[in-house]
Amino acid sequence: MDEFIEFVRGGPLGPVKKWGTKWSLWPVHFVTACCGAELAHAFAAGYDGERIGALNYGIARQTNLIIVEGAITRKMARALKITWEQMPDPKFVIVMGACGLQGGIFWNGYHLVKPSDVVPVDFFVPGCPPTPEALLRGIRQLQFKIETGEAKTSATFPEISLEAGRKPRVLPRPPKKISKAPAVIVNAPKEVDWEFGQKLVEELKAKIDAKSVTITGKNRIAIKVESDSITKTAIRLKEMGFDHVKNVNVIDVPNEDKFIVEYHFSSYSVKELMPVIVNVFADIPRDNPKVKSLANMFPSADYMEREMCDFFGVIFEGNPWMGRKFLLAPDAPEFPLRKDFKLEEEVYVR
Amino acid sequence: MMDVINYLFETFSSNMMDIPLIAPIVDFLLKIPVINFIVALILWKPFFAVIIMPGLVVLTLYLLYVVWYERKLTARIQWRVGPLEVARPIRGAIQALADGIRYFFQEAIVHREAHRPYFVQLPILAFIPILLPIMFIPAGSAVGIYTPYSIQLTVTFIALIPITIVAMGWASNSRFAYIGSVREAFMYFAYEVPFIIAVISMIFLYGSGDAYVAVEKQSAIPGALLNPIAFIVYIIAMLMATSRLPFEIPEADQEIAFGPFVEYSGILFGLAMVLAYEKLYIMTLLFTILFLGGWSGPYCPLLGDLNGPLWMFIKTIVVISILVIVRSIYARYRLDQALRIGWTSMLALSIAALVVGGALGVWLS
Amino acid sequence: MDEYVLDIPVEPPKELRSLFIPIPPEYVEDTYKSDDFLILVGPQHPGSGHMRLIVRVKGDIIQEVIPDPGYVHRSMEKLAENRLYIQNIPLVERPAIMDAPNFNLGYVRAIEEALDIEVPERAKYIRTMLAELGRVGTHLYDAAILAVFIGHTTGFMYPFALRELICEALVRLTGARFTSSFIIPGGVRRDADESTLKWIYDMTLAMERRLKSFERIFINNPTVIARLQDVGVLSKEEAIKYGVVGPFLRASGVEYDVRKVEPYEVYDELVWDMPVSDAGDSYARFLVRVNEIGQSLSIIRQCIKEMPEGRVISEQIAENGNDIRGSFYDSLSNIVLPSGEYTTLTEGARGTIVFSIVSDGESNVPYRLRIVSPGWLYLKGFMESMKGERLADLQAIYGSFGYFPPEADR
Amino acid sequence: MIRLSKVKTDPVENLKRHAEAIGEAVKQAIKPDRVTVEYPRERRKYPECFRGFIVFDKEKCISCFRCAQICPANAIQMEYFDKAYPGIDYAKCIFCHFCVDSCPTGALNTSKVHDVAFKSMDEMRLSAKQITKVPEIVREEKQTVEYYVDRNVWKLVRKKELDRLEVPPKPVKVKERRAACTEPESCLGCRLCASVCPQNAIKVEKCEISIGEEVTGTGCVLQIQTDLCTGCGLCVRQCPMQILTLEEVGE
Repeated sequence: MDEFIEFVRGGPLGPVKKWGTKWSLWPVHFVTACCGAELAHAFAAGYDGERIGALNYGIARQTNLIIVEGAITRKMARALKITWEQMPDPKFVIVMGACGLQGGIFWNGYHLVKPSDVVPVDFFVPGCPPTPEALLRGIRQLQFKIETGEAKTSATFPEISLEAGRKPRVLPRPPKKISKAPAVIVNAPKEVDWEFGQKLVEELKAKIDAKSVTITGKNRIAIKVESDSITKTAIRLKEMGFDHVKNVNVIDVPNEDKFIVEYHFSSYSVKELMPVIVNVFADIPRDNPKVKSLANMFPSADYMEREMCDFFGVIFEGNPWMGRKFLLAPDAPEFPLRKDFKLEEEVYVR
Repeated sequence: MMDVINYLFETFSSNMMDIPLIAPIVDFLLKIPVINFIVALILWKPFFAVIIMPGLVVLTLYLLYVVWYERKLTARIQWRVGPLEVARPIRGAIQALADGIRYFFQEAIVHREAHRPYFVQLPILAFIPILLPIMFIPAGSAVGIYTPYSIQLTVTFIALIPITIVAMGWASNSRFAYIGSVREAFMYFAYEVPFIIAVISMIFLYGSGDAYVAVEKQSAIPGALLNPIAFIVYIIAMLMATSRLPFEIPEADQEIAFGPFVEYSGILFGLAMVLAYEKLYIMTLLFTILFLGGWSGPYCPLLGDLNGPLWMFIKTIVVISILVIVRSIYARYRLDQALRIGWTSMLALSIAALVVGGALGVWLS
Repeated sequence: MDEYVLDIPVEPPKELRSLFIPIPPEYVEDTYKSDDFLILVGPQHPGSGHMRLIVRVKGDIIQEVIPDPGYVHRSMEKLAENRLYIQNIPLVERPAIMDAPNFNLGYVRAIEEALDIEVPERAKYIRTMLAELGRVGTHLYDAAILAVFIGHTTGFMYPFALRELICEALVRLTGARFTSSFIIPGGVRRDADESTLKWIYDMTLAMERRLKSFERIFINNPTVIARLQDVGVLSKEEAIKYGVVGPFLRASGVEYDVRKVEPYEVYDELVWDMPVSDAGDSYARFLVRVNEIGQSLSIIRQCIKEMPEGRVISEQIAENGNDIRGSFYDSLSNIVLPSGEYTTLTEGARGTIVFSIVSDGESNVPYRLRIVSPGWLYLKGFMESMKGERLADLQAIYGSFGYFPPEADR
Repeated sequence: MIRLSKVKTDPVENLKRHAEAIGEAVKQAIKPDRVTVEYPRERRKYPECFRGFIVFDKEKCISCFRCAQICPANAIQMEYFDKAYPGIDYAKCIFCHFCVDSCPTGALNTSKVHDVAFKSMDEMRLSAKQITKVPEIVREEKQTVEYYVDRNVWKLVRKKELDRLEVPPKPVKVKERRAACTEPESCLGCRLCASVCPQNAIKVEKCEISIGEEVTGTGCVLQIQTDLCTGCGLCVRQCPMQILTLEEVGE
């Protein structure tokens, strides 16, 4: 069998095979991230990759090129590997976009994998996203590679001579200033000219057993409640016409040993309440982060509660998905958005 | 031994295509031993019909042409260029060849879950119902096997093709292949009845299932004008049968990832993928005979017997070239909608066509 | 007819027990016992980008769809806590790069709200124009994806060709085809010159002409209408309950558009209408967006016509009026927001974008940046609308929602 | 408000729509409105503000680290030669050009190069030595294409000329600045400013601090040599007491 393969590769049919492969590089439809938009441009009317024989097509079995479009996450890496293994030989990989190279803007993200660690890569196309021309250039270079058997970078960078110097003892300070003991105030009051808001605050104060009701800006109201009375507050708000949850948020405050759980309520059905966002928040202890879920009452909060559980490990009691990873990969780090999970810091000097 | 060869040679040379244009060359070649046998075989009418024209050779050329032409026309409508750089002077006309070569040399994977023998055999087996009808479809004087039931026989063999596709889906043993097979089977139900009724209406009209009779009857007015309802039904049924858009339901790459062909790769996929085009070819041959006067056309004395096949081929190519435009016009219908179209409007139309065909047939005879 | 249930011990396929399929094994067993079929659509599937849908079908009818998002979760919120406010601008654009100006605008507005920065009029007009260009681009993108999902390749090519015009406009304005990072706290990075504005003005008209072709071949195509109408219906009550946003909410009959209810930039000074439909089906969702394209093009033209002269960046930020070049670092690197939470709503192309910045008042990085993208908000409604439809409709509904996983996963 | 309602789908309407769609396709098939840029053979002309590969002018650089510190992707890292010069890692660069806009002297400039394919990621990590000129790329094009629109048409205009990929540097409107000490008495004498200064323009000298006539202790005095100072502001950012500023010079 090996002899046969060797014959096909190097025998008299070799050039025919090379020619066929060169002009028929079909990328598999494997959209991995946002660079897919530029990939579509490269194969749509504007640039038309079909001109040079590349037709974006179906699935792995019938194609011979994977274009990795940007970020490969821990979850997607597995799919990339499977796609690569499903693909018949000869097969090629082009990685486009900074995210797929060294991570680009997500270089220190906790959920990213380098595609070059997963599959062998033939060409890298920089950019965020790369222009369609750049992608087509990648395909062109791949064609040259198939033809000549030698990969070539499509640019040369003229070099000037410079003498290497010494790194000084003191390096410039990084620009980031991060407070050691942050004071996180969610309901910082703000003076605004908002008559309806005053009325609304009075109404809320009367109806809800809240610790405080503050106007934090035009159309923004923050209500501080006890953690066990979030459900009660939500029922009251629903009666008032706040019919959906726009945002579920958790803020980790390790130096005060608490999580702040926020629900942003808003309304679609009552015209006056449409622009208003009511932020109902409560402090919960960091060592036992549990709060009642609102997913039954507000289905719009369901997925965001699952997400927050992934990120912070806050248990929303009553949500059926607690304890199972939803957004994160099974092998992702635990509770990555907690402040004690540190990311790699920037380096400014080589 | 020599007797057998001589006998065969006699048989072949007695029933040869008479083409005045190449007659001197043929005459010269016939004098050379061994080669004369081959030449006689090639020009032997049944062999010529099945292997050369409108059979295998032309079918291959047609495939290369239609794949390129379809991509090029689609590209033209879509404000772009289509295959080009592979051969710029001839507008990329050999793109399909490049793709074919690539498929041929690519690894053909048989996955673990597949039913190995059938998985490998079926794309090749599927050629049988493709080639069989060609044997019975006459093209002028070139005919594989003459029978007065050629139209019926062709329709029967066409009906066999979906079975091979369903079997491919079964052998693939994958989720999407399974759904694709079921869809293929359903589509089969959607078009087969109106299609057969439309053909029967034309048989009624001509009073015979003999292609020669059908072509003869169309010498004044083509069948398309005699029975336009059957004409429309046939076209729609043809689109459904060859899973062209808007009825590309069994393959539906965005929904079920090429359905029955999802696991095929390399040359096996290449074979499976051209099935639909081959089917289109066969059905268009029949279409030409039934509705467009078959091989009749201006007679060129230089071509002699080649006139018939050539005209038939030209008509077929023209029809297909017009038909492939639907790919860039329509979206894909849903399965239930296609079935509804098949069993309501198309069935009604086909029955109307049957009535028209019957009435005309009685009147004509 | 009676239904018979055969009590055959069913062995669910091995691949469904993997750790990577986020459904409990009991669910799989239950499905196989009750004669249903589990189909995994994605992540590598011609009709689904970057996410997996676990579809439970009975025959051809979808019983339930469980989303498995996160294939493009790029840890944006965590990264934002580690970067300067200004460095987060490219970051917040990345969820939906075709809609980058709207995301950019939402984030920058949150900063401006905190710092009480008054943005010059001209900058506001440029920003509005950019946001609308992004909206048109995104709607075209979604229309293209919808088209290819229901098998209409011409419907895919035309909008992408038109998107080239949007990209060219963005290149001429900002220098980048997609991710412009052009809107900065206090204004925009550069002034737009007269010839560019004229080019964009002409472009909108040329685009409208070309859109007619698209309308004839795709929007009014009977096969398209057959595929989309009465499919994936979300009633008004359901849409509100599931918190659907943007054009998908308006397609269900709710008159909600952030640009109308809480106008920002110059939207209240311009004349435009909000398309609303009562049907709530896939075709209504598509038509609403098609109409929005027309409105947006008109807004762009009005912006260009009424654009006043003047600075494009606030005096509070930079001294150079028309170009931040040279003083970008000095003016913007050390932004510190006062302590508090700042939430802005922005009407992105696919719906409401919520940016919520929590600042501790001392750091020049956000303490917490919460991005809720429209995709994430309407995911629930999207999943619910597929119940009871046919399997082939999954792609039609997917396309009609224009669901873009990178946007939802962030 | 525009109220949309359901579309009618009666057979007559449908036939009309079929005819429209087919008519449009046939029209395009006969006279196509092509808009394809045939890239390897022709190149689209981008405006001068296009954000492409970055070109670095060594002479103008003052080693201020602004580009490295503003880079959202940390793609720019400084390398020490005679001074610190930026090296760009294109495997991380997102082409936001925050660095170009941050550069107070205009040492960084854009170019129209954007279509490069690399065979390995090591090659993408460019040092300051390699980015001083516009990279020489493989160019197969014969002509340049531009998008032309007027109120009716959108078409491609092809010109038989090659586009220049370098962009002439634009002057930066930032006034020249020098470091200055605002509160000399608060100086700790930590010498961080002196050691971080790329020009060695800051000298810290010990001196005696006296209130009235009584000597109370020793302190430090900063001597900033204005002729050497480039106004990079590193000392200003380094100073733990924040007593240094950049002052505008002269006219």
